[in-house]
This record gives sequence, C-alpha cells and structure tokens, in this order.
Amino acid sequence: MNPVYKILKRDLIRAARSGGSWAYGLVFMAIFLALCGIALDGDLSVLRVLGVPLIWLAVTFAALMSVDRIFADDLRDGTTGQLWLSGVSYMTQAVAGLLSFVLIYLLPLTVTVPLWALLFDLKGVVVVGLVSALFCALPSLAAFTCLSGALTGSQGKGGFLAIFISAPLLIPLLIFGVAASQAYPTEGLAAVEFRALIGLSLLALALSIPATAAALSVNTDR
Amino acid sequence: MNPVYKILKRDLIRAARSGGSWAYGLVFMAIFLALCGIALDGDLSVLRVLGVPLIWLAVTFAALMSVDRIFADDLRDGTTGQLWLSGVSYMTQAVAGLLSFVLIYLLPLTVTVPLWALLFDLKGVVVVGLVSALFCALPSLAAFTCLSGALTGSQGKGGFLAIFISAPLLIPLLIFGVAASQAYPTEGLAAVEFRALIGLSLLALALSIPATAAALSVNTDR
Amino acid sequence: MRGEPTLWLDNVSIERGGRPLISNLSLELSGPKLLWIVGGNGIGKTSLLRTCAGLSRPANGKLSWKVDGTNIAAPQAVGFLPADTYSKPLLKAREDAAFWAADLGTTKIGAHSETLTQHLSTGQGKRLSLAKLLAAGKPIWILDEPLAGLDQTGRDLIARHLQAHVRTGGLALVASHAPIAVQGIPTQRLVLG
Amino acid sequence: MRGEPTLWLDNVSIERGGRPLISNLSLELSGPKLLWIVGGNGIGKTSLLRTCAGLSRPANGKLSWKVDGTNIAAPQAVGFLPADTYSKPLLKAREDAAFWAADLGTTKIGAHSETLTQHLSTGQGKRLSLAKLLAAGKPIWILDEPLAGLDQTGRDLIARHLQAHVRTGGLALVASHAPIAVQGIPTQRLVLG
Amino acid sequence: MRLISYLANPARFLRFSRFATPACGWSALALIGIGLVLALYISPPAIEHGQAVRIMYVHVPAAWCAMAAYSGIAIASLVSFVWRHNLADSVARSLALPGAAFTFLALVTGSLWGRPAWGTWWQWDGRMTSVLVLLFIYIGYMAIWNITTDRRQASRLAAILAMVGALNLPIIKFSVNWWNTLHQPATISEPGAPGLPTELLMPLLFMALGYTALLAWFALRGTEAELAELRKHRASKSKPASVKIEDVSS
Ligand code: HEM
Ligand SMILES: Nc1ncnc2c1ncn2[C@@H]1O[C@H](COP(=O)(O)OP(=O)(O)OP(=O)(O)O)[C@@H](O)[C@H]1O
Ligand SMILES: Nc1ncnc2c1ncn2[C@@H]1O[C@H](COP(=O)(O)OP(=O)(O)OP(=O)(O)O)[C@@H](O)[C@H]1O
Ligand SMILES: [Mg+2]
Ligand SMILES: [Mg+2]
Repeated sequence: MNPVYKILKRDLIRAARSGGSWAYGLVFMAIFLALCGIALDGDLSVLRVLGVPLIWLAVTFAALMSVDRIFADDLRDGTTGQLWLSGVSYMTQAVAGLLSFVLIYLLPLTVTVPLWALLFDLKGVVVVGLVSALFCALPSLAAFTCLSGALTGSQGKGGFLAIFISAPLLIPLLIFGVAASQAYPTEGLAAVEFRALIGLSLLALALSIPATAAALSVNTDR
Repeated sequence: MNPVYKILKRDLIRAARSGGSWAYGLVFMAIFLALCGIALDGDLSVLRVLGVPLIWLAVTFAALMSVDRIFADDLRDGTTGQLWLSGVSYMTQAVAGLLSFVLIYLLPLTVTVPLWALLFDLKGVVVVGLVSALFCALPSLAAFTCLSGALTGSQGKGGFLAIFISAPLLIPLLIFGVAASQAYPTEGLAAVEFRALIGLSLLALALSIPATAAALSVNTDR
Repeated sequence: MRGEPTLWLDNVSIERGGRPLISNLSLELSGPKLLWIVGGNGIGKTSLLRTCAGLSRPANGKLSWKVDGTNIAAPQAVGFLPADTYSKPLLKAREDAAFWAADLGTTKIGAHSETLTQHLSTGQGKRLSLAKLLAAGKPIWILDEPLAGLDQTGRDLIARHLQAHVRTGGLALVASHAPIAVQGIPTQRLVLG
Repeated sequence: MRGEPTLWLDNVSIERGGRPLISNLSLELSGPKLLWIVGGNGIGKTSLLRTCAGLSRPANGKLSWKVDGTNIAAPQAVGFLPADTYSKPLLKAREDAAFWAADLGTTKIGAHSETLTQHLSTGQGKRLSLAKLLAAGKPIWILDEPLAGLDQTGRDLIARHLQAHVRTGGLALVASHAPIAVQGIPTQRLVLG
Repeated sequence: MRLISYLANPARFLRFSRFATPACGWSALALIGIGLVLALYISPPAIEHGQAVRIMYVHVPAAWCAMAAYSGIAIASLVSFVWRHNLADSVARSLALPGAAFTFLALVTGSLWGRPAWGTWWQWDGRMTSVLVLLFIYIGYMAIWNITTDRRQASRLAAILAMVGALNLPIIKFSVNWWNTLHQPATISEPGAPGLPTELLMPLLFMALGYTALLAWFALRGTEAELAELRKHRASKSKPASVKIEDVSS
C-alpha cells in the first residue's frame, strides 16, 4: 500500500477519534468572526468591507493553531525514525504530513468559508473570489505551517514557537490573498494577484518540502 | 516548604528553560494584532474602533492556547497522582496550577497591553480602562482556562474540547470586558460593567477551583 | 521502627474497559512483609497496584489503609513507584529530585545531577524515581516493575532497600516479572492468572 | 536463507551532551550471530544501538550496512525495537499493527486487537512493537531491552524468534540487562564499561 | 572564499582573530563616533526633509546592515548545513543578535522618520512589512538556537530556517519597486541613480562602515567565545566507555 495513503488513513482515524480536535480551527473561526461582528456593532456597511480580510485572518490563524499537531507526535515517540527505517523517506513523510494537514485542518476551514461570509453579508461574486483565492493559497499556507511544525516538532514546546516561525512567512501570503480576493469581482481569475498567489504557492512547496524533510531528519537524531 | 511555592518554582524554572515558551503568548498577540492591522489595511479609523475588542480577543485566545500547558503534563506522566500521594491535595494543586498559569502566561500578556495599544493608536484613557478591565477579568480568565485544562488534561486532545468547555464561560467575560473598557473613559472604575467583571471573577474562582480539583482527581484515575 | 502498616481490601473488583480483571478480592496485608505479585502480561497487576495505592477507584468494594490499627488516608500510607518515570523534562535531575525532596546520592546518580531529565537513560530514570520513593519514607511501598531497565548494581540497590524497608516493619507490594530475590524477610507471592 | 548481513563500524565515536560515550570503535559484525551488549546504566548502550540503526549520526567515524558484500542503506537492512513503544494513542491495536503490516497473532495479543493502544499494558505494548519488528523482516535486528516488561511466555517468544532469525543467517544486536539465553546460536558479548 | 577555507581551521582562526577582533571593535567605535559627529553637527539639513534628515544617517546604514547580517547568516548556514562546518554556524549564530538589533533600529528610526516625512508612524506597506518580517525571522532563528538543547541539532534546524527565510531578502530589496508605496526607492545604492551630495554622503558612509565593523566584531567575538567554550569542554571531558568483546558459550 502506498505509504502516503497509509499515513493519511491513520491520521484520519486518529482525528476522527480525537473528540473533534480537527474542528478546533473551525471553532476558533466561528468565535473570532462572531466577536468581530459584535465588536463592529453589526454595522453592515463596515462589515462588508472588512469581511474578506477578517476571514483571511481567521483562516490563517486557525491554521497556525494546529501547527503542533502535524509532526510532533511522530517525532516524540520515535515513529518518524521507524518510518524511515521501514523505507518511507523523510521527503515522503513531509508530503504525507502536509497532505493530512490540508485534509484534516485546512479543507474544513476553506469549505465552510461561504457560511462565514453570510455573517458579513458578502455578495456572491465576492465569496467566489475569496474561496478561489483561498484555494490558490492553500498549498503555501500548508507548506509553511508544516515547515515550522517540523522545525519545532520534538521539543515538546512547539506551539508558540511554531507560530512565531511561520507567521513571518505567512504575512506576504495574507497580503496577496486579500488583494486577490478583492481583485476578483472586477478582474476575475486573470487578476495578477492570483498569479502571484499561485506563484507563491509553488515556490512555497518547492522550498518547504525539502526543508521539512531535512528538519524531520535532524529532529529524529537524538 | 509550601507545596504551592514549590510547584510555582518548578513551573517557573521549566518556563525559563523552554526557550521562552512563556513569551509565545506575547508573540502570538504581536503577530495576531499585526496581522489584524495588515488585513484591515492599516486604516486607523477602523483600527481605533476594533482596537479594544481585538486586544481582548488576543488576550483570551493567547490564554486559551496555553490551556494544555497547565495540567496536561502532570496528568499524563502521573505527577498529579504522585503529588496527591505526597500529601498535596488536588485543591492545592488546582490553586498552584492557577497561580503559575497567571504568573507565567497571563501577567506578561496583560502588562504589555499598553504597547499593543500603540498599534491601534488608542487614547491614553482608553488604554487605562482596557488594562483595568483586564486585571479585573484576570482571575476568571485564569479560572475558566484552568478548569478546561483539568477537564481535558490527560486526553492528549485538549483543543476542541477545551475551547468548547471554556468558550461559553469566556464569552460573557469578553462581552463584559469590552463593555467595561469602553465605559471607562466616561464613567471610570465606577461603571457597572466593572462591578460585573469583578463579580464574575469572584464567582469564577469560587466555582472553578473546586471543580478543577474534582476534575484532576477524576483524571488521575486510570 | 514505625508502626505496623496494614492494607485491607474488602471484596474489591477491578474492571478496565468494561472487562473484569479482578473480582471480589478480599485480603488483609500487614507488615513486615513483601508481597510479590506475579501474572502474565495484561492480567491486571498494574491495575491492582494503582487501586491499592488509592490512585484508581475499584469498580466495587472498599480499601483501607491503617497504621497500628487506626485508619489513615492513602497519601499518608503509600509510596508508589510506577513502571514509567514521572520526571519533568526541562528540569535537571538535581532540580527534579529537589522538588520531591529526594537525594540523588541514595541511588547513585549523583554524577548526573546536571543532566536534564529527558536525557537520562532508562535505568537512570528508574533510579531517579526510586530516589523519590525513598525520600517519601512511607510505611507501605507499592512498586510496579522496579527491576525493569536496571543494571546489576541497580537491582542490588532495590533488593537492599526492600530488605531494609521490611526489616523496619514496612509492607511492600511488588509486581515484577523478574524474580525479586530478597534474603531473610517474610515474602509471599500473589499469583494472578 | 537470506544473504549474509554485515554491519561495519569504522572508527565510530559517540557523544551525548558534549560527553564522549564511545570513542573510536571499529567493528565488523556479520551474521549469523547474536551480539549481546551489556553495560551499566547510562554507559551508552541505547546511544550505540541508535547509531548502529542509522537513527543517530556518530560524532565521528562512519558506518555501513551490507548484504553479501554490497553496501545498502540502513532502512533496507535494519529493524529496530526501541525500549519504549511507538504505538499511536487513539488507534486500536489492530489498526496500529495494520499500519506497520504487522500481525498481532505472531506475539499472542490477537485477543486485544480492539483495545486502544494507550490502554495496553506494558507487556502488551512491547509485544506490539515486537510484532512490528517481525513483520518488517529485516536482516539486521537491533533490540533495546527487549525483555523488559515481558512475562515468561513473552521472553520465550523473543528467544524463539531470535533463534530463528540467527538460524536463517540474520544478525542481531541486543542490549539487555536480563540475560539473553538463546540455545544453539553463535553468541558474542560486547561489554561496555 | 579562499580566506574562508583558510580560516576554517580553528587554530588559524584564533591567530587571525587575535588581531582582527580588536581592530574591528576599535574601528567600529571610531567610525561610528566620527559618523555621528558629522551627521549631527556638520552636515546641513536637507531641503525637503529639514532637520529630520539626520535620522537618515542612522536609518539607512542600519537597514543595510540588517540585510547584510542576514545575508551573512544565510550563507554561513548554507556552509554549515552542507559541509557541516562548526565555525560557520558559530558565525551565523553570533550575527543574529546584532542583525536583529539593526533591524529593530531600522524599524524604529524609520517610523520616527515616517512621522515628519509621511505623517504616520506606521503603514502596512511592502517595505515596512517585509522588514518587520525580517525581525520576526531573526527572533525565530535565535529562538531555535535557544530552545534546542543539542548543539548539533540546533545548528542544523536554525540553518534550515535561515535558508528558507532568505526568501525575504529580495522581497525587502525590491518591495519598493513591486508595490510603489510610501518608502522611497533606492537612490544611493542603485548604480545610475541620482545619488546624494557629498556632504550628505560622507556621514552616511562613515556610519555604514562603522556598523559593518561592528557586525564583524560581533561575528569574530562570538566565534571566539564558542571556540573557548569548546576547549573548556574538551578539558573537562569524562572518559569514554571501554569496549570488550567476548564469546559466549551456550
Ligand atoms: C518603519 C519604516 C521604515 C522601514 C522598515 C525602512 C526600511 C528601509 C530599508 C530596509 C532600507 C534599505 C533598502 C535598500 O538597501 O535597498 C531603507 C533605505 C532607505 N530608507 Fe527607509 N525605512 C522606513 C522608513 C523610512 C522613511 C520614513 C524614510 C524617509 C522619508 C526612509 C528613507 C530611506 C532612504 C532615503 C533609504 C536609502 C535608500 C537607498 O538609496 O538605498 N525610510 N529603508
Ligand atoms: N480502557 C481500557 N479498555 C480496554 N482494556 C483496557 C483498558 N485499560 C486497560 N485495559 C486492559 O486491562 C488489562 C490490564 O492491564 P494492566 O496494565 O493492569 O496489566 P499488567 O498485569 O500490569 O500487565 P503487564 O505485565 O504487561 O504490565 C490489559 O489487558 C489491558 O489491555
Ligand atoms: N543531551 C544529553 N546531555 C547530557 N547527557 C546526555 C544527553 N543525552 C544522553 N546523555 C547521557 O548519555 C548517557 C547514555 O545514555 P544511554 O541511553 O545510551 O545509556 P544506556 O546504556 O542505554 O543506559 P540504560 O541501561 O539505563 O538504558 C547517559 O548517561 C545519559 O545521561
Ligand atoms: Mg503492568
Ligand atoms: Mg538504554
């Protein structure tokens, strides 16, 4: 059986059994956006302007909050090393970790965006732009988060350090993402910001996967 | 030696050695608020309105993210039970955990709030109101977080459950807190919201500490 | 010489995950004595020991701990050595020991006082736990696999301390797959199976 | 019968926390053979084994793994049984075993296939790890304290499997404080001290 | 490059640094001193900026050195990661603190200057944001060093972060061209750009050289300290275990 598939399956089972820890990000998003709504006093004209950036922010933060769930367990109990011995290269493990992160943590966030958009009374075309931009940004969001997960993994104190490491890499993403979402209604998918996002995603993948693999191999050594 | 003091000392040493993990709440706040700024395009008129609620939100979330640092380690490796056997009651452990949480995670957050307020161009009197409200809310923030930490502790899957458990408790706190901060410039500390906050804090302490102790004792049983 | 400790199990049943492990066990154990508990993997030794230490509640029945006939609470009576260590990562061995008022010298790991506990080897970790047990000075000792991971000197150390403990009137419950060979003290074996 | 495996250490030095544990060790080990590694707690057995498995880099020197004289990478040659389990909490024993293509029956814990791995007893956890090692079918086995926590049948199981492994040409490195008594296979002892 | 491989030997490095370190330290002091005097008293106020131009003499070289220090870290990290060279990661590690300090200085002076120049302390434009990001990367880099207990591991993890973070350097450099925002594009450092009058350029040059000498001093001193630490460690070493192999008859 393909090792990536095996790891994905394992992680999905664990997530399903973890009492909903995969939904952590969703809950964060809900509370965050609801509070922003309350804070802005439900003023729809303001909300409509702020909707897109706030949702981007929520997605980014929800992703960041799950950073230490990617590789930490495997690094701490020695599974990473055992997988390597069983012939699953660190590179493959990096890819599998990335995919399972996307599937378990990021996809639910992205898919439910139209729902949160309701809160801000966003127009249909804006929502489409937002979701497309999010999908374009998904790979780099995941790639950076995985890298910081792997870098801080085995220390047992990942959390904040991981946030700290990936946030600077995520800031440009956020800037482009918001710009792309806002450009969509007038320019569609052809907007230069979309190309920038996709470029950033490809770059992020190309850089992060080998870096993640290297970090995993370093952290296995004890 | 007093057991509370001993536990505090131990936790402070651990925090100091963890490469500054106690400071990551701060970093979270910094990044969170900075990202909010980016997402909102640095529009000061919006930022000024959102400043107080966003800072409240940041403090709350920074606190929530440390939930699984309170009792989880001790529950997982059996220290809680051993402490009980060594004559430290679960109640004492709950108090010690709460205090060390306040000292290590919450205090640095609260003390630096004036700094973050600069980012949002808040007026001096607003900042004073914000900080006073935060101090009034500190005990209940800590108490709720500790309770959810103790409840979810040994499962190794805190996240969602913790947020779910503490969110209903924290939302009134947030609402009162923001209201108190906003009432301060006109009404000062006499504002009814401040009294509500303090009442909430006392209530939270009275309820949470025994509940935390009970949760610890249940989670020790395996 | 301390007072004579007694551990009293009245009709105790233990379950795990809905499966009964031990049912209706009644026992009165009093020191000076060593009770060696044996039984196959997964039979319920650890569960029994944790129950006897007051760390788990039995599904049924009652336990009591006594010294010289007067009831006392488990925390006053029991010292427990679990199979896994409970030292805190990020603390140096010296600091972790100090927290429990333990002395690294008693188990011959004084030379590693500056090592972080997460870097201690398996046997060194076990010795650290043992030092903590010794420091607590309780009349009832409950040890889960004390020999696992220890080298010959470590095993001798355990035997010597067990002997001294029982000689001064103590009661010791020990679950171990490896033989617990202690000379000259009253020993009973409890076989689960 | 598989090809003859060789583990070759060339001037290997191992350090931990800046302290030298082993320096300039050169060795050529080839199967069929059992190498029993002994030494006091904290002398460096685990560190040596992890290095031999390719999981840690030596501070100095080189290692190579060969089968029938041709160099291969560590992952093709080595199966490693660590002292602690590496089963995933929240998975059932059955699922965890399936992930490593292991069969619970080989180590007699088939009856516990539905138990979550975090609820397995110490010995059951060890047996799960052993099942994974057996499933991997590697020519070089590296075992760290395989007997710790196992009952008599478990220890027999290990002995039997070690015997079969060496009989079919395998090489086994075993660090153990408990005697590794395996009949009728070539055994050497490496004493660290 | 030849100098680097020559110095890669610790003994040779120590011989070199015995002279180089104090030289760098004193020249840094002198250059920055002269630069400050020139900047604060001698050079004239600029036409469009008034007295605020004096901030430039602190700001611009600080920004340059922040980037230079990071480039140094990235290159040294690459060397240490690929060739596993210990001196390289000492250099990288000791550049982090002054680099972060310069970044912070550039940010603070920039935003102090921004108030009179643009009427705002802070804007989320490309230049400022990317410099802030640089500060975060510096802090993350130092945090990895501090958090990881094993030195070998720490150096490799930090090197990975440093190499990935190098992506930010071109962003800082070209952000003014990509998003034409508040910050002015390169005028001094661009060949063919209009340039500055000499009386403005001189103090700038002094400050820049002074900062660079300061960076070098930090790098040399950090490496020296590391080597001293290593030697001390060697001296207090415990003995490794003896190894003996015997046959066991079964
Ligand atoms: C917090 C805000 C600021 C930041 C983070 C910042 C950052 C930087 C950086 C990184 C450089 C080096 C660029 C390079 O070498 O290409 C630079 C250069 C420079 N900055 Fe700023 N800056 C800020 C505010 C300002 C302000 C307010 C002014 C004046 C109006 C200013 C004027 C300059 C000048 C004149 C240069 C030299 C450009 C050259 O010729 O290379 N900066 N700044
Ligand atoms: N929550 C649970 N659900 C199902 N089974 C459980 C649960 N917790 C424990 N068990 C089972 O209870 C049994 C008792 O475990 P225990 O740790 O007491 O055994 P033990 O005698 O100490 O074994 P060992 O010799 O391996 O240490 C084991 O078979 C274990 O699988
Ligand atoms: N990072 C570190 N810093 C300091 N000392 C360390 C570090 N890591 C390991 N050690 C020490 O290295 C030594 C080797 O440990 P190792 O686990 O290899 O011993 P071992 O022979 O397997 O012992 P045991 O029989 O107890 O399992 C121990 O003394 C341990 O304290
Ligand atoms: Mg057991
Ligand atoms: Mg070992």
